[in-house]
Amino acid sequence: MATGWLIFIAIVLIVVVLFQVTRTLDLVGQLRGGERTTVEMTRFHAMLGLIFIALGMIGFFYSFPLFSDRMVDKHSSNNAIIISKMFLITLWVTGIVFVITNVLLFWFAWQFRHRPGNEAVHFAHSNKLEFIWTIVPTIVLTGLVVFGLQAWTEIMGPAEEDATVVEVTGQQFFWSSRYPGPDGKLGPRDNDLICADNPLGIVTREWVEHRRVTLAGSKKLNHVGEIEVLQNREKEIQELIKQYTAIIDGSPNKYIVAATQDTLALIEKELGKIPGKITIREKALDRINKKYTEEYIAAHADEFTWGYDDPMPSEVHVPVNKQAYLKIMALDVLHNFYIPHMDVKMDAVPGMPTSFKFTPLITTNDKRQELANNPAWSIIEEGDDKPRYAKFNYEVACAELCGTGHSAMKYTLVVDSQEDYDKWIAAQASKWSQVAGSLKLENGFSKYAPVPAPATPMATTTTTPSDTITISLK
Amino acid sequence: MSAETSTHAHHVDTHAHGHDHHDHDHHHEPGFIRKYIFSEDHKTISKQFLITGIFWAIVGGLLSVLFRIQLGYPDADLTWMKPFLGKWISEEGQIVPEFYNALITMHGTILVFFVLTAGLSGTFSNFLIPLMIGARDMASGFLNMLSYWFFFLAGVIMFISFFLATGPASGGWTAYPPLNALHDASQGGVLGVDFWLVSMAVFIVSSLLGSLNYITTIINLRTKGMKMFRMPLPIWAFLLTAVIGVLSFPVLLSAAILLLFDRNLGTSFYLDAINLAGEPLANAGGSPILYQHLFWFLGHPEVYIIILPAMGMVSEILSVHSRKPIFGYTAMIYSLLAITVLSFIVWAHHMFMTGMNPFIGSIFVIFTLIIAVPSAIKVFNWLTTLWRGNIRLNPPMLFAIGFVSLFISGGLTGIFLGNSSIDIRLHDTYFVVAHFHLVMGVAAFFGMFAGVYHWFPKMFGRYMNQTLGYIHFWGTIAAAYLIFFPMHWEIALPRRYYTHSGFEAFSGFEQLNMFISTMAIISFALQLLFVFNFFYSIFFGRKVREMNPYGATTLEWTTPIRPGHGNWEGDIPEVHRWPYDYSKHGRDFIPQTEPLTQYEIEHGEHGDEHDSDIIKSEEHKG
Amino acid sequence: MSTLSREESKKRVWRVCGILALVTIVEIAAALIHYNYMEDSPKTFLNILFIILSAGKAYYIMSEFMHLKYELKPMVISVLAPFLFLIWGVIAFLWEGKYWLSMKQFWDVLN
Amino acid sequence: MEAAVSTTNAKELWSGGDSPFKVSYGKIMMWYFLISDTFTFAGLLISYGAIRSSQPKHDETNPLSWPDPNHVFNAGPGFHHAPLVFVTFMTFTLILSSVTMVRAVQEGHYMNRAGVLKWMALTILGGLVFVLSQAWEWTHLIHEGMTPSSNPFGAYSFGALFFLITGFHGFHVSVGVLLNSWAFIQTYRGVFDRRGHYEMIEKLGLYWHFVDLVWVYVFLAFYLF
Repeated sequence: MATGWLIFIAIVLIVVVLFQVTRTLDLVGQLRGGERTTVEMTRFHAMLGLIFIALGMIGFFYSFPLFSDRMVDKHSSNNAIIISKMFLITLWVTGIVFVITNVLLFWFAWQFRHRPGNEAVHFAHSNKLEFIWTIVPTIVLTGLVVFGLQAWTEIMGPAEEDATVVEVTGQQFFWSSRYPGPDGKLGPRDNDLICADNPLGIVTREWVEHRRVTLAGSKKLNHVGEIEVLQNREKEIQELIKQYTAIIDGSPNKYIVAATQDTLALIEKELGKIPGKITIREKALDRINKKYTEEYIAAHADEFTWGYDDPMPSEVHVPVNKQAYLKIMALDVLHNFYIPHMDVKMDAVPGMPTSFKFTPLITTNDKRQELANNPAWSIIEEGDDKPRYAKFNYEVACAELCGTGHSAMKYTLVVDSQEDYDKWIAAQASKWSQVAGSLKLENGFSKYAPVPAPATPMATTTTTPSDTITISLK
Repeated sequence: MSAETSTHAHHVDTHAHGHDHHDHDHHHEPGFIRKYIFSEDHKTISKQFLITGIFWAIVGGLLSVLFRIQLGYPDADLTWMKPFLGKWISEEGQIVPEFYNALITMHGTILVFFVLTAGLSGTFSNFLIPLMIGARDMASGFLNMLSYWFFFLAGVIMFISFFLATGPASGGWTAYPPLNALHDASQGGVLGVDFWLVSMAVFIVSSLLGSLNYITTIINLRTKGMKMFRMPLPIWAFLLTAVIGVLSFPVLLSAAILLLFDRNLGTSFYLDAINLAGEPLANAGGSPILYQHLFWFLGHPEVYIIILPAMGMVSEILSVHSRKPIFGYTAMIYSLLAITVLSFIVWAHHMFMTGMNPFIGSIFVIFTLIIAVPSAIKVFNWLTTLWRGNIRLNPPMLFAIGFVSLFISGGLTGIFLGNSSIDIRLHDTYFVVAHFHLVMGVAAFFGMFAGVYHWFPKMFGRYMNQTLGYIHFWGTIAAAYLIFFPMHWEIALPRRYYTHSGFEAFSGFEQLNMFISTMAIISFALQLLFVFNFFYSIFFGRKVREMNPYGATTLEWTTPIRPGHGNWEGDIPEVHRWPYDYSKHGRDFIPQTEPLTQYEIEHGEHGDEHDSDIIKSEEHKG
Repeated sequence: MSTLSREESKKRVWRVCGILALVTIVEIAAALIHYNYMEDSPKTFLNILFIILSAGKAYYIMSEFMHLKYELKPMVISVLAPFLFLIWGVIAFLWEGKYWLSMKQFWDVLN
Repeated sequence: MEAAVSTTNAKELWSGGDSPFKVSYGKIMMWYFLISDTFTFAGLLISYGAIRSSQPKHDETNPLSWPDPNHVFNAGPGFHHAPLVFVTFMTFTLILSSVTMVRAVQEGHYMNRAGVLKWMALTILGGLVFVLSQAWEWTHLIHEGMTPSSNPFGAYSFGALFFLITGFHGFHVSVGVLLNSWAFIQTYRGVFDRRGHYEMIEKLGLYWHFVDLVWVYVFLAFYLF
């Protein structure tokens, strides 16, 4: 601590001395006459300006290649190629302007500095000049707009018919994905049907039934519904409050009283939230009952079967050289499905599916081979058995602030060759179609059927946000 | 002439002349409270804005230092901060992620609204408008005072939110729903966002009162001869800034009202189909994208609210200190106007990747890139102003030149971002952070510094320490470039990340981040030098002894060295020419108050492109 | 009211009042006729009519009641010009709303 | 004076030392405040437009489609099944109170205190009737089950938007009534007579007509479309 104070005092002293020096400089300047000082100061700082811009430009040209290989992947997807081209064009245009104007700025400051014999010229305007620098930027920008919009339409335009459709869903703080099963159709989803067993709210006859039972309960299945659980909890808390109040009123020990009051405050807070939770569930049940009538289900009989065979793997696979079409959804807040290598970036919006398409051009394996040539990637890190490149994967991140765990929303994209992909998707389909079978239960309630755990990080759903982050980051 | 007309006209007259009577009422010396605290004098209010702005700039800067420590030195042991920050520092001595989010949110909010809107426009609009157009004070001194105190109140509310158990708003300065609409989605969302929204609403009232005053004053209270096209450029900039403020802030107000309703009254304007951590919500039918549209309908004009005053002041300072008329005065005004108009129709370029209609997006691309044209005109005009000038490089001039440089560097990257296809790569990455910090953060700060150094003698009757000013300038411009230029290389690195360590794709930037953080800390320390210089000079700076130390043409330099209430002791001076007659007819400068001579042609009267030639021939005659 | 006498301006006020009342009655009547007799036909044409009539009402309120008609031209322009900013706003917002619906319907078969 | 105004050329008006609009600063401020307020309302109404166009169009079979105003607003105090009648009454109240306000402003020009008092009183009365009518309508609709978070007539957002926008408008009317009452008292006390002009009444008049103007669009959005 003592050294800390010493350092602090030293800094203060240095600052004081420096300040006294600057004050003296100012005063001396005044004594020697303002004009002479102005000329000298102007010369000095104009020179500094020249040095500054020279160093700046050297820094610019030096550091640019230094980082360019780290910047982005320029060829792993069609988007990356298109955007890199646009980027390069814009970089040239702006780069030239950047260098010229900045250099001129500091050079003028030097060249036309105040000094004996230099006189300013009353040059207030020139229509010709102003016309030139209105029209030239306009033309250049028009070019950029035209190229830019061409690229934009290409990237955002309608997807191809045979594109691989993948549905990805973001929630705090992980991604999950779903594929259309062998029938080639993604089952519909409904927010009201979301529950622990059906985390995405897939709509099938059974899941509708299941949700009815989880909400309202069922005497036949001896299952207590969520609404009733909450009502019971409410009664329980009211009972607890009575007990605690009795303790507070009766106990002579002030520490016990204080502790009990704290607990009381907590459970009263919980009690306050229960009616709202009950209302929400009653409303959901009401909507489910209203919407999924027998006639409705009969009218949409087909759609109700689409969800049976949809695999929900724990990572995204897409075949190489074929367009992938992402349907992007969110359950709670905004997220953004971001694949840096592929230049894929699109918000996930609760309540409105968005979409984005891209064509991966290099498989994960080929990319690893490509990286093997890079010395930075061929090292074997401590405690590892394989070199860095062998563990390379295309990563998915979240690019829209979504809360505490925003920086931990990592997911994996695997680009397969067509054969690998076919094998993989077939395996997934067979694995998940069993699930579909298990859902078709006669009593319409699958709670006790072997529903496989959904995509890995689901376990964290029940923890509070602040817990999640410590788990996932440390 | 009907009786009605005469009464009607009569009102106008009473009010037009009202201001000449104004100062008669104030001959008695007001008490301390009326003079310095609840003052209605525009100069005092402007100083109040400036000092409050400086306070908020220190707070906002400090927050950025904290989160830069997390980014640059993630392993640093900050246990010693525990006494101040409590649970926001983890047991391992690191900033916790929730606090990191709160830091970036508050940093953005404070700097955008409290420092660069209120602190910049509030200070200089208040100070310069009456002085430069020749008015005794603002149109309504009372509303002007209220404007400051609403700003103060907004600040108090925001400041209180730091001390909430669950912390201040932590969902980003843009406060996007649903993250900021839900009480349970983040800790800041529990109560912090409510404080944030209320504070913003109060701030909007303040901004509105201020802006109405600025506009009305400029329209109605110009002194005799002060035509619109004889107004100095800062006044044009303040006028248009105020216009933008009056028209765009209300839209933020409606967005904030809707968000407050969603948070507290169970409505669903921005919410639809939400299931938060397994808990279903009853909301249905809204759209989060709606908020973004409303927000950016304000938010984009807001960046021009920040940068226009700086542009105006820089134009003035460049002209004064290069002893040359600003080049293309009319073009400067029209480009300001063009920027103002365009600022209202480009908002969605912040939203290309948010799920909005890509076709509408492409229309926004076209509008957005058009803005580059007036901006380019301004830059070229500034450069030409320097060309063949007689440049005095004192701190205000250096900061003005620095502004131009930063505006170029930061503005050019806007061409990348405005192009929707490139924005796919750049959206929400450090490239964006670098862009807007250079172009509207640091550049606006440079405009502000230039203004403070330039008009400090008028504000306080003393000079700031020049040597400290030089150190401040070179340190700041170097630090600013060293912070934000390398940030462009972090092109694919997503912003608002507590740590990038979880991703292979984002690795390799640790050293760069450390470098940037170090520079940020140095740059913050340098600003304290300015703060010291500012307050020290108010009391102990070298006294101003001449009325017009810079040899400037504008009206504020015709007032006494320390102007009292009412600004001019005698009559308000009359104006006879435009404000940029420097180095004309062999004279260093001709004040605006000097009548035109017989042979002289006023600038802009003939619209001839050989203006300079004519003047040369005039010179030969003379 | 630079050109109107006291009596004239009084008369004018009541005339504008009559116009506003009449337009409101026309609007209500149109809405009710549509509701009672032709509910199945689309409302598009009627909505356009409503917009035009409302704009008419707004014109009378601003020009006569708010006295704008009698102000100098620059004043009128400065008041009306800002509304131009809203045009693109209205177009973009409504267009967006339609797009959100279309996206929902595109992806969600049950909607 | 009239001659002076007409001969002054527009350029000279702008050359300083005078109001180029021949309007006092107070009125200019009020005008620009109203433009600003228009943008607040515009923000709300544009949001209404965006949300509405993102919901399914009115459709008897879809309980979540946009409701038909004729179904929602079909009651008044003492009567039912009479679509839009009550709101017509409200609209007329507002128009009439606008007219009385203009009359008050006109009397103010002639420094006629009794006239101003009479017409201001009627304006305040009109405002009060309007606010009370709105209160009745709100109570009725809440009774029917329409709240900010639910709507038995169709799309949820309808209820929320209705309460928000009419509430914001009603708030403006209430503020107007308060300000008018204050001005009424000031007039009664002869403050404006002593001041020599009734400009305050003019400014309040602008505000009051603006409230009427906004109602035109609220009416259009919720009751007609």
